[in-house]
Amino acid sequence: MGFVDYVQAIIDGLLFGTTYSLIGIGFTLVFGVMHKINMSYAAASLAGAYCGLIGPQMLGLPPWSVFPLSIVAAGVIGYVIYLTCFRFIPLASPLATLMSTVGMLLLVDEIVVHATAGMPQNYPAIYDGDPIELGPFILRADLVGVFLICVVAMAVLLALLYRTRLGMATRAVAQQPVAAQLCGMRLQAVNGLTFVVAGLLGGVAGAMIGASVGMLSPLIAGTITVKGLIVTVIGGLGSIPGAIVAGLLVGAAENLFQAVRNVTERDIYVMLLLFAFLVLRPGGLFAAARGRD
Amino acid sequence: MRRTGLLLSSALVAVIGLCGTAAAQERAVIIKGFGAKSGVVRSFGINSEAAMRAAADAINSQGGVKLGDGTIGKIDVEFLDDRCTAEEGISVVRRIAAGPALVAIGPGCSNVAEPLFGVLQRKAGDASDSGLQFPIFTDVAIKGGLAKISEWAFRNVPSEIDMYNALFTWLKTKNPELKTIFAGVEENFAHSRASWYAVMKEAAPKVGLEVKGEAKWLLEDTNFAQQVREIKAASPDILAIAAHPFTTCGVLKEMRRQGVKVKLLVGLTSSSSMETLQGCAREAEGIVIPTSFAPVTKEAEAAAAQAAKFNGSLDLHSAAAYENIFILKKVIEEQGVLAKPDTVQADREKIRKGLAALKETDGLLGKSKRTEDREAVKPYMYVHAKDGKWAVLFNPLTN
Amino acid sequence: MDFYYSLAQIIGFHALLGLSAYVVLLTGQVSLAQAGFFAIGAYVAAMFTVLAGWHLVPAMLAAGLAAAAMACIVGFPALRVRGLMLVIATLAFGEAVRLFFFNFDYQVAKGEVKVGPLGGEGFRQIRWFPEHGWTGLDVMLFVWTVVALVAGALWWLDRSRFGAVLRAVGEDELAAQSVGLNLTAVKVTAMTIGGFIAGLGGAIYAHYTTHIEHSNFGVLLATFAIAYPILGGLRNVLGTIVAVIFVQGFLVEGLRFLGDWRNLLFGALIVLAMNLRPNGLIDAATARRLARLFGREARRA
Amino acid sequence: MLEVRGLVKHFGGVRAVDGIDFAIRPGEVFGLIGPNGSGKSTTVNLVCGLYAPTQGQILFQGQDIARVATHKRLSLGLARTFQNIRLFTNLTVWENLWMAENAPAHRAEAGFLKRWVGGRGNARERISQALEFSGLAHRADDLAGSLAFGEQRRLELARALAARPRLLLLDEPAAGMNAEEIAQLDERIRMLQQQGYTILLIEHHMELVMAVTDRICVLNFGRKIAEGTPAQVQADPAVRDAYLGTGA
Repeated sequence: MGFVDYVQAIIDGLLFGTTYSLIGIGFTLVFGVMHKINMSYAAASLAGAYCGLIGPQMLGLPPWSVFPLSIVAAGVIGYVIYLTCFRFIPLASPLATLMSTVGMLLLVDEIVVHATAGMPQNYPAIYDGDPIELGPFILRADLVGVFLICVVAMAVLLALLYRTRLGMATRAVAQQPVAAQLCGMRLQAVNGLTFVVAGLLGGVAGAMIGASVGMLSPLIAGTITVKGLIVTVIGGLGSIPGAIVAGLLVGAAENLFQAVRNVTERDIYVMLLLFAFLVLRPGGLFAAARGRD
Repeated sequence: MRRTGLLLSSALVAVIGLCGTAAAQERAVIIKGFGAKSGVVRSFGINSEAAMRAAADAINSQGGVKLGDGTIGKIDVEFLDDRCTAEEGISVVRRIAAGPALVAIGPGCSNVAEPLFGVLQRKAGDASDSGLQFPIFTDVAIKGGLAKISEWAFRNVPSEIDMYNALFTWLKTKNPELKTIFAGVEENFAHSRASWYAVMKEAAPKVGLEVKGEAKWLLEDTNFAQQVREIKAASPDILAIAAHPFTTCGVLKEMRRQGVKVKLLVGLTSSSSMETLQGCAREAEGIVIPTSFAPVTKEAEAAAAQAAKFNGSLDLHSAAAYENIFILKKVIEEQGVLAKPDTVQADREKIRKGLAALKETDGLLGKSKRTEDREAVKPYMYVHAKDGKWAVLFNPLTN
Repeated sequence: MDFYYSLAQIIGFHALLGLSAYVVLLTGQVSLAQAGFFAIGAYVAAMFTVLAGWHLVPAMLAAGLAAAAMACIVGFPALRVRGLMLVIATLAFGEAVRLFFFNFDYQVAKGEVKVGPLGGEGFRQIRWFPEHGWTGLDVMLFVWTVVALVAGALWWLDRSRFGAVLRAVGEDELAAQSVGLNLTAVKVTAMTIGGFIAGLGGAIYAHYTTHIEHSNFGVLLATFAIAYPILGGLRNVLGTIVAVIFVQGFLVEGLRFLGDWRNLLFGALIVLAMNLRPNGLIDAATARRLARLFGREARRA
Repeated sequence: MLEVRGLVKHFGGVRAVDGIDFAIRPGEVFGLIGPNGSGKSTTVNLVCGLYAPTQGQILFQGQDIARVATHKRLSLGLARTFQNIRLFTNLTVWENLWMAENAPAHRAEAGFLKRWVGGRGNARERISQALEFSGLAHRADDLAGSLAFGEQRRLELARALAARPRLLLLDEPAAGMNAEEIAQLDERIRMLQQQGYTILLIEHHMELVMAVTDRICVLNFGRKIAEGTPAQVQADPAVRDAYLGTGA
């Protein structure tokens, strides 16, 4: 293992890390608005991607149709999750929503298993050509594409949050739920819409994960959930730029650990690093400035 | 608890009633199947159940089983889900053992089989050992050497050591230009690890293949860029992938992206199922896998058609479930099992003795040998992926 | 009958796991490290009975103490983080423990075979119960004695000042400090007690399954550990035990006759339960009714 | 009793407290007043240890406690109430009072085990006295969260007193109270003074402050602008400017 290999490992990790970023943003978005965590988010995103497969596999649509279908499906699933796990549970019971979304995670996963008998499903890549060579380094061309799509999705999200009325409402509800209600915003509607938006984003993430792995399997859901949560907290809860950076960081770090040590020890170091990071910098990378009480 | 029991017993009654086999002059011979019908290995459970039902149906429609007192027994199969976890596997078998079942067929996962066999009595008849006394005849869980844990454990799974030894020998004689072998191993799956480190890695040097090392990944990994570069660096003639379909496909796809080619791909026995082709038919083209089942004989074809009627497909795992029912039928008839409510424990002991005494069993592909350790040495053949289907590459039985 | 004894054993060690999370949850800490402590207990106890040939009871105590020591060490740094950050930090720790056992080999020759933990292959033949001729009934009585002792101790603790202190810290750390409660001491003590209980549970688990491997102690188990007290409600230890019976006895075993539908219903019923009873199966009102049932004046209005 | 020397606290670039000195004598009721944002609350939080000072000393009975952990300050004899009441709302009234049983006096009375895992018996008498004093005896077994606002205030005060402090910090105890309740509070503060408590009172309600305090320190923009008896402070032009906002 030489220097070139390590750099290459980091490059691979960075590219793959974009998918972690997308999942992390979804977690962070819901947390930012409701101050609650939606544990079923990653599983629902993958379920969206699975739904996308209905297009080409059962309706005879062209392969590219999986992408838009995945995104729409994930948005719908996001709203269903809002209705079943958040809408009717009192705000004052954060543990109850934690648990209801865990139940949802198990349910969504099992629905996917029942629909596919647990078999891996082929998922189309967004680009199927040769890799890009940069000197001694190789970049997976499709991952560069995934990276760009992720960046666009994030940009659209940021524009939505900061340039539209919905975004303003979302941020208002996030910061001052009572005041926002007094200003005539319908809390439930805004919360529900946040889940749809987060779900749509999750659909992009699910589709991109499917495209970059080349397959979907219920096996991925657990890993992606854990990675997504890690990214969310490293980035700082509620911070979108934080989630983006943290996703890339986690992707790069785990690949580097794997290159330096080996695959069986890789995750120990990721976990210990995370533990140390949280303890030393409890606010995350982009912690919101803490005011006086 | 009582309610649970009540629900259960009413459900049991319902099942038995529906099957309609418990007619006046006949007696039900209850055989339970268990394995995973939830989670990522759900297809194993579906196929095993279908195979067992198909086999039972075939036997029942041809006159059933002749019991010790001359009555005709009809085989009654029910399949229970253990979610591929040790706890539930043990619980399911204890539940089965508490009922009228004579024997159980399962489990699907090696990580259930290992603890489960540990719960059984180690030496039959050893009064100082309070382990469970119930015969289990495994169809799927394939990790090597498990049946020696208990004398109540029997398996009808292929012996990987024999298959890979033979496969490598055949490959080497067929293609003498193949000189080196490299492996990809799913490190956190006990069976995959054992298949490489204890089986293939031992077998390869015996036929003069040079082992160039192994690339490692985990069961749920999604990014294989690094491992494929290791494969590229080793540039072996043969790449052996000791992994399950999900990561096998992941690696194969990454190899295509990076343009890494090897002369020959060898896969894990368990990957010779539909899953691999569902996930990556294009990339898996040409992969060679030794397997203990393919519909190459008349019996095998008929069995596959039967299983399809019960909404399952016959592969190397579920074919064993099918065979097990027939083996058990033979044992029951030979040992004079009565299948009466008051002879349950004696019948189980008879089945255990009968299974232990077997030296040879009939299978869909031909005769299998039984070893001292209660394992099978099954006939095998080599299949390869061709045009999105598994095709027989070489069948030592007919050639 | 043996099946019900076995089921009672499962409920027993899951109850210990749930109670370990219950103690920690009282102080407002949602810990996903309990599966890690459970794993430590399982491996340590199994190593003592299989490799060193100890009796199960001292081995269990050693397992509990080892897990408690680890929990105490983790408690200190984990104090610095709260809320979701703590959930993830403890998750990371629990996973690190699991992955440690994934890489942990320590085998000793015993007769002609080697025994002991062997990395990804796991640790097999932990057969203390059958080797000592314990029947299912014996094991169940033993397990439930341990559960009763632990639950009783926690019940008593709950009623003591320390129990109220745990709840006070869980409710308002600032106020707790200002009435002179040492947050560090209280939280680390809760963590340590939780670790000890999880260790006991792990020890029983290892001897129940006879074979343990790292993958048994993953995030799913950690989630279950906190699910029990949350589903049951934090009013008292009974809630946790009721939740374990609900999950293991009803959702897992009781619904088995539903076949294919069982696992689908599993998640759906958890979602439904939280919608209908957001404060747990045994919430304040139920606790009051129970108290009245035992002829006592309700303490909490 | 309590002496604060050159106390400074910065939050980022904001100088919330910017060099304050004052000294409280044993047995007196000392008022700390000032307009919103003048640094009163920050000062209290510094004294009871929720924040660490950027600079300066906090001497309590001659010992610098600036770096002493928050919970230890109670055992030194420093107890407080909060501006926005902080009770353990899911514990009963009785249990709220039980929580404060960690003062040196209690340690002398009961051993470690008895104090921590002992039952209610050994605290019963003391706590009934505290309940009697605050007029909450009839609600002892109710959840603190179910009390009326005024009752919650009284309970919080009782909780602080249960620790038998030498110095009592009252952070805006009159906030949200009606005239009648304030009159009761006035009476209660005087009673506490008679019982020998030293009190640091932070308050907006001028009538109350002027009525009960012996001396007053006035803060504005994190600095002390006046100190003296109520009469002296009322006469101080700087104080009037600060409150009326008219530039001098």
